[in-house]
Amino acid sequence: MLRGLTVQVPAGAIVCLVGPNGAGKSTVLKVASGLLAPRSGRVLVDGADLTGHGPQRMLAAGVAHVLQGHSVFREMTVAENVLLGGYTLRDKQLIAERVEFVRDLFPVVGERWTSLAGLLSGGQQKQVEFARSLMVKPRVVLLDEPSMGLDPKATGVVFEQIVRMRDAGTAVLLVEQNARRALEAADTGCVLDLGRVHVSGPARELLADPQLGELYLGGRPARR
Amino acid sequence: MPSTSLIFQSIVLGVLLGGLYALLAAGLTLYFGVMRVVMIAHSAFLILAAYLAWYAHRETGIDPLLTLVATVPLFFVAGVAMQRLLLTRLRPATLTMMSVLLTFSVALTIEGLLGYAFSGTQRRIRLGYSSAGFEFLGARIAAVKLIAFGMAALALLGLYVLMKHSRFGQALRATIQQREAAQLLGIDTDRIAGYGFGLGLATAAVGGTALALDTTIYPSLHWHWIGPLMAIIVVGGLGSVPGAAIAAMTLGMLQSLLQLELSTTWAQTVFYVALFATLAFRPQGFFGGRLAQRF
Amino acid sequence: AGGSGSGDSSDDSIVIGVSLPLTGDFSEPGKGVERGYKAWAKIVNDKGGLLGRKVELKILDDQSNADRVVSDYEQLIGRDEVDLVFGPFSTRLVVPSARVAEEYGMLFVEPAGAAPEVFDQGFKNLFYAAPAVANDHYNHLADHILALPAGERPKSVAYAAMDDPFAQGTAYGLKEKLEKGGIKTVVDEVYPPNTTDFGSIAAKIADSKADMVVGGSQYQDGVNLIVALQQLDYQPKMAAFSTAPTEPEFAKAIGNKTEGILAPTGYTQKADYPSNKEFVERYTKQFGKAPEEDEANAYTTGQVVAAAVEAADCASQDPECQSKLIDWLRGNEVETVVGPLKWDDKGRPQSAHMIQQWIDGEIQIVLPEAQKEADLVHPKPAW
Amino acid sequence: MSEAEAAAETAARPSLATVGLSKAFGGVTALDSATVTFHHGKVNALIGPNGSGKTTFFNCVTGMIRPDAGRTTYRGRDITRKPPHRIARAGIGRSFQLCRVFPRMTVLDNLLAAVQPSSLAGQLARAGRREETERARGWLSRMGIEHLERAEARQLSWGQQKLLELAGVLMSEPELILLDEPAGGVNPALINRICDLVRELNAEGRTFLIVEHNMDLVMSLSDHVVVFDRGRPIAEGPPSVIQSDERVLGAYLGV
Amino acid sequence: MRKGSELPLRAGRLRTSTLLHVGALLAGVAVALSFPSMAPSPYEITVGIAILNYAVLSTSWNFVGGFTGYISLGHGAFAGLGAYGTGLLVTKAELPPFAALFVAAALVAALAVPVGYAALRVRGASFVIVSIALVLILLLVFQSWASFTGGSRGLVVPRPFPGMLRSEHHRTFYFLFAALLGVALLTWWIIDRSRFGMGLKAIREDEDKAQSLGTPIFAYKLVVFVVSATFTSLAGGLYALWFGDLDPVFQFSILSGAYMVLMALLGGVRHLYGPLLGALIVGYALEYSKVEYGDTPLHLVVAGLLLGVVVMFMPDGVIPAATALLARFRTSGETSIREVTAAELKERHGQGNGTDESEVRNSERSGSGG
Ligand SMILES: Nc1ncnc2c1ncn2[C@@H]1O[C@H](COP(=O)(O)OP(=O)(O)OP(=O)(O)O)[C@@H](O)[C@H]1O
Ligand SMILES: Nc1ncnc2c1ncn2[C@@H]1O[C@H](COP(=O)(O)OP(=O)(O)OP(=O)(O)O)[C@@H](O)[C@H]1O
Ligand SMILES: [Mg+2]
Ligand SMILES: [Mg+2]
Repeated sequence: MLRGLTVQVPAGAIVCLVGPNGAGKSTVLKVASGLLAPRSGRVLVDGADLTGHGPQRMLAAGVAHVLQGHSVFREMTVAENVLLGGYTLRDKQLIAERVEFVRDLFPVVGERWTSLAGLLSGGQQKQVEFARSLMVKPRVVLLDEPSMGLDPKATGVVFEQIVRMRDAGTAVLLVEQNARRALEAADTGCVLDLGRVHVSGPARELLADPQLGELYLGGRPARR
Repeated sequence: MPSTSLIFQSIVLGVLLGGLYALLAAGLTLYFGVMRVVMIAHSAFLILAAYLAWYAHRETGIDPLLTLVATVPLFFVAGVAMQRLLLTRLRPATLTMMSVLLTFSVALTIEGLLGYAFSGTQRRIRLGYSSAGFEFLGARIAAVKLIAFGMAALALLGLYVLMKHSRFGQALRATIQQREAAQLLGIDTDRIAGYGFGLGLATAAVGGTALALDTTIYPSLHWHWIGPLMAIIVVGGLGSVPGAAIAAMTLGMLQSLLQLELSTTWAQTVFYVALFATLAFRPQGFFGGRLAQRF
Repeated sequence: AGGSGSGDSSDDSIVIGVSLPLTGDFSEPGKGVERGYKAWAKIVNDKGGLLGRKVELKILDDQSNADRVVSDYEQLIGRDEVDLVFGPFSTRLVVPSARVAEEYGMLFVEPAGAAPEVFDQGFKNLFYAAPAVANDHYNHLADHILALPAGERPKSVAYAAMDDPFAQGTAYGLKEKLEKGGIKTVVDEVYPPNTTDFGSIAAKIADSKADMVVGGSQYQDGVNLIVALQQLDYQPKMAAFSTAPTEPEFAKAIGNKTEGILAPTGYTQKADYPSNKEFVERYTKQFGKAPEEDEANAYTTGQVVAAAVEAADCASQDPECQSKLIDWLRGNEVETVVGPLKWDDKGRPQSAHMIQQWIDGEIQIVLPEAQKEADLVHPKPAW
Repeated sequence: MSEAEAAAETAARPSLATVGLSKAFGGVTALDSATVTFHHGKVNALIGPNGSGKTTFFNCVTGMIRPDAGRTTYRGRDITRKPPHRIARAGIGRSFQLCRVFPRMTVLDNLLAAVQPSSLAGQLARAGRREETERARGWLSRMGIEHLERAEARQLSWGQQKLLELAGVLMSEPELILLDEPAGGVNPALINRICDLVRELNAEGRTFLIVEHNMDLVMSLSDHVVVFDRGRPIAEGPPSVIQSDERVLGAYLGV
Repeated sequence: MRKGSELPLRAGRLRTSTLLHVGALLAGVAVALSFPSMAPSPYEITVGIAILNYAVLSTSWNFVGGFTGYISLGHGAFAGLGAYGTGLLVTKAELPPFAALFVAAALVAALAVPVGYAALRVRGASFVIVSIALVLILLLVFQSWASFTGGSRGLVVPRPFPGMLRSEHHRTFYFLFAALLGVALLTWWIIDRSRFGMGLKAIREDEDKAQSLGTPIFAYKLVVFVVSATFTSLAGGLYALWFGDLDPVFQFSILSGAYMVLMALLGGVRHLYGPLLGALIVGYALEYSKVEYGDTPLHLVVAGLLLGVVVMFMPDGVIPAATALLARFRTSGETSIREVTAAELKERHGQGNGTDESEVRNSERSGSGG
């Protein structure tokens, strides 16, 4: 699906991938986190070649990935979901701290702590998922449409959090259909089409380009 | 009207039988509730374990309980292999239905091979203590039945603790529900799913050995077991280990008590009556199983 | 096609078709019957065959399945055009296959369909090659019990029988006679053939404290029932089980606690009928062990058919020949390894079974008086 | 009566209305005696924070779950405890938040499966007769996916599946169309196409009820907005009014 | 097939393919009907009857399995009920044999309603369990209720044509089975192309979705379940009249249900002739394995392995696998149609659709695995 593409994500920066449905954005992320093996090409983390390694190894190298769509463990409680986010952590103290942190961030997580995650509303599940991914502090985080299904408030929290992560030195690779919003937060933008990088450059420049706007970002819908 | 002593005797027998049902049903619940696999071959493996115990005993004279040392790890490995080589290759969308057929085919194969190796004759382990028993509050308890019950109870307890209170249990459930997401959390999903299946088969090894202590075995015996076991897990609420255990005990006891008045055959229908009643009135099962309708 | 013949297969030989359960539920006795047939064929051929022609067996496997057994005989008679047929094993398979033979007009001598309903079907071509039908197996025992002085006679009996026409027939034959003699039935249990846990049945029997227990059993269920009764420490004054106690494995299977167990049998290796000596000797040479009842019944089948063939001087599917064979058997007695046999108009043999008992670790004939090797021990010692 | 007046008249007719609709799951109150009315011939929007009961509202209205209390009427007829297929046949079509198509059927069959015959003869009549197929093709081409008619639905991308689902809903010719997050995860260019389509269909006389978090879309498309919070409506009105409503700002937009 | 017919481009090829299809059908029917007169002995006819019986059974099974995707492992129960129903009606109620056959089928249909009610309320796994339970419970009942059913002594069903020669009897039943198969296939075909069938297929894919589109899913499932049970019971009843001896162990056997599944799945559950083809293959394989490995239980292993292979490697059956293979040899006409259209479309819509071709081409790879 992907054809000779290079995406670089510097530490402490947000890179935003945009592009039409089926362009291959999710595929890029899956290759980067080790879920898929590339047919050719390489995946480098901090200069180390980790091509072809599975997600476990990638996670150990500091790469975290939040999947597109819904991937909560539906038949486990919210608590179990969040705690599984810290599966690789051994330090009880640290786990407790992180749990406190995500419960603060997303009130719904605390409110529905003991209910089955599959019974939450679409947006609530998404929040649980994001909370789960915040249990560890990765060095690189891959986010696939984090705002899908979220209400504006939660979207705000998520973007705020993304920026905060960037400021703490994490590299963020973001895929968003809410492209304008995402590019506003991002440092670098990257337009993907048919498995190729179409254009890439500073996010603000992409936003300003009228042609790209029409093709990929959608002109603002006209008022009636 | 049966005498009180007979009723008490029946209750004791019912409890002993229910224990074995509970262990076996727990294994099925594990595949079923946790992995969405309908494991028709569970009871075939049960019979296989019983045959191995019988064979080892016949050839070397060792106590069947000692064969557990070999059969439990063996079955565990077989379970891992079965999950890794067969079940993972089914399409997730049709996993439940296709796993029925796949495990059914495994059951047929096991039955056929057992028949080939040991013929269709009924077999029974000849133990020095097989007719030994002792008095308990006026009822008589056969030593072998008590041993079988003890094994079942221990295995069941172990399984419960492992599933509920270990990281493994959680990782296993996560793996089954959202494999990719679980991988991304650092869970080695292949290994975990394999272990889960292995664990289920290991319970079949324990159950089979317990079974071999006191009953006859023959290759097609597994059909005789699969019906009641399936009924138990539905009544108990698909996916609920405690539910299955309670249902197993209740139905085992009922069966035993019904045999006082009815023939053994009619008494066995209690499982199916309970099954149909459950589905007609409470499809999610009587104990737990909140998401049962999803299966 | 799966046929296993003995002797050369010249065009001239008499081909005999058989279907047997070599796999499936009845495979163990089925193989016994197969050995009996093979032994018969070998002995006949060694002596120069039947009517000067070699006999050749064509044996198909019916997988213990009624569909199969019918299609097997269909194949044997219709396609393979065998000259004669022998019966299969087990009552369940005898009835359907006898019908095929009947509709093709063939003689049908069978070694295993002992249950009463086999003879109620109105078959004109069927003959059971054993001393007695199932319900008569315990006749000698019933007579003996009813002749006991009132004080020694058991007052209550518990029956447990497998839901199988043959096994149940044996127990119920005895039950009928004892009830008529005024002996009370306190437990009457029927269990399906695939029962593996006898705890509850045994509990009922033990609780009834019956003086006598009668098991209408095949092999393994009999063993299970006895073990379950022993687990409950039930000690009857008399215990009779069909089939199981006469099997060679029996004593070991129940841990040698066999004392006093009774069983009917239609055959004993020790019987001094002339053909039996030859049979036991040559069978033992061929298979390395002595023949059991199944083998003997199969051999008897062969003897019966052979007698008819010699008398009618023909062996082919030709309807005239077959009806000659049938007619001859209807009116004549045949000397066999289980004694002289003759049949009523429904094909029922007219003799009785012997009764054996485990005494001092050995099974011995105790009834009828004429053939007994030891005296019947009553009441039975604890097991 | 002038044409404009007649139009106004029809437009003011209530289409879907609920009175005191309530639903609790265990301890969670998803709908709390919600009383709302949506009018005929309009594009209505239903917004609210995550977990405010929008999807549950859809499920109750379409009969997928049974409300604990309250009544639903559709064009004056009570549809409260009717089974889902009856409600669908009464003229209410819906899409799902996580888009649902028949994955192993072709795109064309996906639409043909949406045709609901009423008579027994109709049931046994051949599926996919010319006029039906033509109609299905018509919808596909309006969605711009007619070239995919022989592909299996699972082969489509997320956005195309959204369009296919919508086409399926339309094929069953509902009068009232409930859409749950039609724009979620869809590329902005496709969102525009969906918007155009909604307007077109609305002009043809169909009523819409759309749940959406994309405020641009809601504000530009809808005539009437209802805001849910904790299972009950807290505000309603035209988009411009809603946008500046304080309760809405507080509860939903998080400003 | 049908979809092809709407493409003017292919109309010519279609007409020849329809002709071919009809020709093949007629040839098949001719071979099937002339088989009894060509068979060297009555035995071959009985093999033919057995295979026809399998074909009717698996086609009947396919009403539920193929359309709705519900896998019933216990369909043997309905065959057994049909057989016993017919037998009992003949022996106890003294109905004429063929009246008994249809009355029994009607009774089974009536019984299928409550069974379906319990079984179809639950999806997937529970349905399979119910279906298995149904066979096992009926086995118990028919074994235990000996006073009525004959128990394990079996039940003898009198010949429907007394006095008829055995070979003539076989011949007659061969044609009766063939006729039943014809009716079953015709019914399946009618449903397959009907809107009812379309609704059932939608149910197979996604029940909630189908329901939200207005399909009365429960009624649909129940109706097709009853139709399936009825045909199965007719097959069972006809078998009883032909064969004459019934035994609960063989009538209510899980294995017979499993064979139905195996045959249908092997041939292809989405195809009219799938089960028939499967029955030919499995019926022949069973006969073959009996002949080759007659004195071992390896026929179970053969069946088991065959089922396993089918499930693992061709879950859609032989017919689709063969079609796919054929399609590879043909010119790439079919895919090009789509791509050309896609290209045109790109022009028409200008933007946003640049990725269509790749989306169509990709298909089955599942996303997981590294
Ligand atoms: N498992 C798979 N097997 C085959 N094709 C796949 C698979 N996963 C994705 N594809 C195809 O690869 C292409 C890229 O998919 P991808 O999911 O990366 O797109 P995307 O840019 O994330 O689109 P969207 O915005 O709809 O999420 C699409 O055409 C898709 O259909
Ligand atoms: N089946 C259920 N069992 C238990 N609780 C449920 C169930 N369905 C929904 N809920 C709860 O009801 C509430 C309302 O859910 P609903 O899905 O209607 O929200 P929503 O408005 O659609 O939210 P979103 O915008 O996130 O999709 C939530 O708190 C949810 O957890
Ligand atoms: Mg994507
Ligand atoms: Mg929602």
